[in-house]
Amino acid sequence: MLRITGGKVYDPLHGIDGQIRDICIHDGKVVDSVDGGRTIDASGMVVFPGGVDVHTHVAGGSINFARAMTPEDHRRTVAFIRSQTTRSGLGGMAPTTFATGYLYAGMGWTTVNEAAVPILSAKHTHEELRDVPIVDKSCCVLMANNEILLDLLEQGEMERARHLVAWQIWAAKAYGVKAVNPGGVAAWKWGNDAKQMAETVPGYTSLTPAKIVTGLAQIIDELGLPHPIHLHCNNLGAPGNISTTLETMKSLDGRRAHMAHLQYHSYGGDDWSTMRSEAPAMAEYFNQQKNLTCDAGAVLFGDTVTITADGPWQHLLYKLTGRKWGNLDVENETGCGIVPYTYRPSNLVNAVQWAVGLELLLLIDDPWRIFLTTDHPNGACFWRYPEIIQLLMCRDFRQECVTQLSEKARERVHLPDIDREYSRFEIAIITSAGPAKALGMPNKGHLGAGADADVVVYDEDEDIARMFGHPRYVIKGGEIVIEEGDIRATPEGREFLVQPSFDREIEDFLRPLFEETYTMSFENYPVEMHRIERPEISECIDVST
Amino acid sequence: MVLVDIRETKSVKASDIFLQIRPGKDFEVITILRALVKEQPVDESQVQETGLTLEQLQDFVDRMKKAKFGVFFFGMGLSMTRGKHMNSAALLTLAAELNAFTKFVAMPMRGHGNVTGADVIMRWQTGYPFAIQFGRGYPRYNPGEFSTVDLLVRGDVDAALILGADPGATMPQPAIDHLARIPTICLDPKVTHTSRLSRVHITTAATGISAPGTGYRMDEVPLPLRPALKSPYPTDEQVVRRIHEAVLKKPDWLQQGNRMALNQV
Amino acid sequence: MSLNIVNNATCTFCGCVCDDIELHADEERIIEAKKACVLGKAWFLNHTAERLYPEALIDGKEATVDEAVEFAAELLDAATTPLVYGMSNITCEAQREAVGLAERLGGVVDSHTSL
Amino acid sequence: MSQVTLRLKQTPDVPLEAENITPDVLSDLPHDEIRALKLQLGKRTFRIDEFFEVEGERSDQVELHGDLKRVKWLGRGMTRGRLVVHGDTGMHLGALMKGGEIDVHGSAGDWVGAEMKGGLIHVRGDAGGQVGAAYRGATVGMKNGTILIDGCAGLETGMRMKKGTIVVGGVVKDFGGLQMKGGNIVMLSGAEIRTGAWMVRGTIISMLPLKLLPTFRYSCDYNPGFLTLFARQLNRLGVSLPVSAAAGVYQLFSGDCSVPGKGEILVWQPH
Amino acid sequence: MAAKQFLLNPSRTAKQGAQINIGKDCPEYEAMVTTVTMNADDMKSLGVADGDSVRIRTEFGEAIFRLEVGRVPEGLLFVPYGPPTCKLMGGDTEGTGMPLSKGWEVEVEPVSGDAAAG
Repeated sequence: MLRITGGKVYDPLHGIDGQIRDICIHDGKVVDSVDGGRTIDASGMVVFPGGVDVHTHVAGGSINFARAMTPEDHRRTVAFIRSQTTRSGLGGMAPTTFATGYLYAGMGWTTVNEAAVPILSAKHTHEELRDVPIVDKSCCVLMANNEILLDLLEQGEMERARHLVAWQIWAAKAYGVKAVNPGGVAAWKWGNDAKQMAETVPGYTSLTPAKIVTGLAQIIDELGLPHPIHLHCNNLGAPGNISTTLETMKSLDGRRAHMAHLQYHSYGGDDWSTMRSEAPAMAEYFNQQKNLTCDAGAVLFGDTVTITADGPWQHLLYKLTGRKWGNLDVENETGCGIVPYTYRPSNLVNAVQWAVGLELLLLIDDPWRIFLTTDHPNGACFWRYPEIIQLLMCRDFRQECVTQLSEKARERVHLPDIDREYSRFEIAIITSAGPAKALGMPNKGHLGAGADADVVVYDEDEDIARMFGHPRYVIKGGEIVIEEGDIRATPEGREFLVQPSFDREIEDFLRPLFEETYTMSFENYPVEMHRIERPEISECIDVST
Repeated sequence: MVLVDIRETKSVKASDIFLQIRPGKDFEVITILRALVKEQPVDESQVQETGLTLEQLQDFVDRMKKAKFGVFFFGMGLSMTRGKHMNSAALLTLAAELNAFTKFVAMPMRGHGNVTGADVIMRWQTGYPFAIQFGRGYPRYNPGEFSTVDLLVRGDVDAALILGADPGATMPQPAIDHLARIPTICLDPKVTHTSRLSRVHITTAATGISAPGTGYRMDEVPLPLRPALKSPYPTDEQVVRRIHEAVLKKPDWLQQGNRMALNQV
Repeated sequence: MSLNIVNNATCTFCGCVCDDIELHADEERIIEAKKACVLGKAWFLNHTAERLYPEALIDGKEATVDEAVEFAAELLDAATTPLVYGMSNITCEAQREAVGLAERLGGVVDSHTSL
Repeated sequence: MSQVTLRLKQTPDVPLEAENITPDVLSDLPHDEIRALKLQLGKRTFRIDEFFEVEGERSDQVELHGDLKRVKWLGRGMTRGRLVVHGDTGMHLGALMKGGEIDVHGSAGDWVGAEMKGGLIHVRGDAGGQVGAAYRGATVGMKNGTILIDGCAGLETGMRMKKGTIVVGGVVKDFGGLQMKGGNIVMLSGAEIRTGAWMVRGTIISMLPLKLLPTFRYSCDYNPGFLTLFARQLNRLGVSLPVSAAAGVYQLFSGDCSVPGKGEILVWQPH
Repeated sequence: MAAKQFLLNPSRTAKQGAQINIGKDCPEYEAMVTTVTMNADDMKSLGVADGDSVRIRTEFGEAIFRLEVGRVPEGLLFVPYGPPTCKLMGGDTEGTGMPLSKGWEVEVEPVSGDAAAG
């Protein structure tokens, strides 16, 4: 039992905007009142619901490949020294699993959604997630380049496709479905890409990226997944790609979708030298599309390592940077590329990218539909979120940062003209309440009775980045995990899954196709339940209305 | 299929082209290929020392560029001969560079059943794939410094726990001699050469035969193990956990307090 | 006696890790390993559930697992830089334990990648 | 002249990590605090005086005596002063060094002056592998400074170095100047094989003929102008480089064209 | 008789791989890991025949092997890894972590029957 008294509470779901409230906790949940137990006097402090990361890459084959590729970064970063209660670890661009849990919890984030999991190596992802302590987890399975599914979509066999998608979600023990560069990654297996929404994907006769997107979005709505299609559009990172992104949004035709790392998809210009921000046009369109949510995928200047299932883009980035490059193909399902990268304010393209992320966050008017992410580790590492919060809350600081950009870059962006400053209430929405809602997790992102007792207590501090980077207390599931900057407990997190219904006969269809093309036994393909740490199966919902 | 080796092996029958190179010329051959891929000139007189002609190598490059999807498989003949990791690096670089023309990948042929699992797990837990030292309470990595043969030959370790390996029958003699000098503990389904130079041997169930769990294929795909037998012996997992639990009961050598090392050594 | 048949068994002898092996086993040994290669067959057919070896040896003398575990812990804890080596022919579950143990021991952990 | 003298009392059983033994750390400390400085032996920490006899205090002139083959990280990251070693040293001698001077009357282990940024290291015996190199994964090795090895040097000497000078008196093993990006390596007794492999820029000068990779091209014979200046610099360090056209000429090879790179290898041809 | 220079390549074979599962404490394994394959012409010039014993020496150690004629290139020897090759292998990895495990420069010297037995 625990009571947090006297704090200024920010609970956007219940419209609480800095009023003094007590938060009572019993048995891991927020309750109306408790008798006895510890009391935390939060007078003069700020109380938030635990952070929720809607899109991050913290576990699985690709981030683990990135770890292997960056020993030089591990050496220069902060090291976690083992203690009697904590494991050792390394922070940096691609933190180790234990460090990932400590770093997220250390800044008050208590739920993370691993955004890209191939079924074939989903066992790996879940094993790694088990070693990410403290936070609750979920993951999205990659689907938009799965060749068996693409064949069905091309043939218009929607019902069978729906059973297949449901089967695959359960096989991967996933929570949602991620589509990455629909059709493009499949084409990359032959060295090609798919850039136009209405053009046939190489290797198919009529299938287009648009058909993949709409087909999947429809199936996901029919299945009633709590989280809509998690969409990484085609043509990521390319100048002028706003047209592809808008086309994608239009093709959804009112269906639910979450647009991942929108920053990377909102560029104008014809080539690298003319690339510019199209954040205002994107925001203007997006503001009207109530069916959509998005996350920022914001960029911060500095070193990072980029990892994405978007193989063709990563090969291009490797050619542009001449740095290290790793590529993984995952049989018929997907692939991924890994390239270490440094974002520099002096670089025109990087400057535009930096501005676009912030511009989207500032120009999209409904904070319930855009969330704070950096597409970790692509735009920046997740442990730099407090820096973005500072940029959003403080116009003067932002303008000071703009002066780092070259004259030329400043002409390509709109940030200098934007005066909006986020309130704490809005920050609580984009870091917690909003993403929890978009993920369809009713017990996350708020502090009402029945919510999971994930609570962050900050000291008030004029230095916004310091305030949000160093919470005084972090409570996870009712347990104090961080106190005065020290890790006090490292409980295992839970994992959220969904189990959409499907016809078992789909296995009869799938098995021969699988056995013909895959290199493993069909029986060994699905993830067994015992691999999931503290599973919690979420209900599917009715989205027909 | 193109086979490259220093002698005719049984695989020659299965291959379309056999390139027999001279021993120890791997790095030279691959470096020439890298140059030819980029249409850079090479010194023809020196090419002959590889055992191949420029025509053969040029033909090889042309075929690779024309392939729709190429794969290099490589093994110990590359990584354990003169040049070692640089030979492997050369091949990986060649594969990367061929992607400017077509799709090409490279895959190491791993000898041991779950060496990939060890790589993968050490990476996610420590950031590094092997040769990791925890003496300062956090992971540090340096092959050549913290790798087993170096540690044993130089006498840099003062006890050893050997899990599912028989270094007593495979390592250089000076390394074996050091294992015999220090307290060595060995877990294996059989009594091995290493068991005989160990102070402690514990017999364990055989992986995947009588011990359940997971193994990683060399392309990093995890697979479940389905044991067919029930062993009278405990599994490695159980024994290591019990040793760990016994160690945890002893006073901790690490001074509590520092959680973070801001400057690593 | 009825045979225990295991389908889609996984062979961990070499890095290919084939997972389509059909095993036929009695109580003590695998009689048949269908679809396994020559190496896989040797692997499956020569590891049995028989008690062929003592459960533990200390300085060459038979001992119980309890005694061996205690003594092993003592030796490893007393060392300044203990080495945990091998790792490649054990399960991932055992590997995870081993990395944790090496960390607690303040030693070195290394696999067959280095030889 | 005040100086701090450390004499090794006993050879450690396993390597001793002594990153605290640098002029920077010792120069401001009184005698008893020097004695109490920490050394790392495997997982345990010890006081310096448990392994060394300590004389003197507060000096950036440091002298070490004994067989220090198992002592690692001497002079790590030092910025000033002088470290003289009478005996062999272990790995990472002067790694990440920024300034000052190290003089070893003996041999040194692997990674001498790895990723150093300035200063001078003189090893009078042999050195191990990776002299002035980049650590695993890093794209840049030595960034500046000078390393003199009187004896032989091991594998990958000057790997990915960007600037600075390495002079090796004895034979350099395989991959000297591997992936070099700049700077100079002087090989007074030549090298084994694969010299300059994958070099992008920089200069390797050899006094003896080299077995080069087929991806290096002979360009011309000449006596480059910059060598006169460079030889004068080296002369101050006690290294003489022939520059007289009367005595001979340098063969210039360029490569490594597999990268393709613009590195230069100069091989001395006496008349 | 004079010693001759060869390049020795320890390697793995399918037979040896199978045998290590059966057991290493038996004559079959012993025979495998002490059998070196040599080209027929090399045998002639060394003055030895199939089945003869030779002493193989590196700068690190020596061991006795039995010769077997095989289709291998001139100047090269092949042998499955095992305890005898351990004796020939140097431990210095030169900072790479990997000892040189193939392509050793060795001296091969015929031995008489008595020495072979010893």
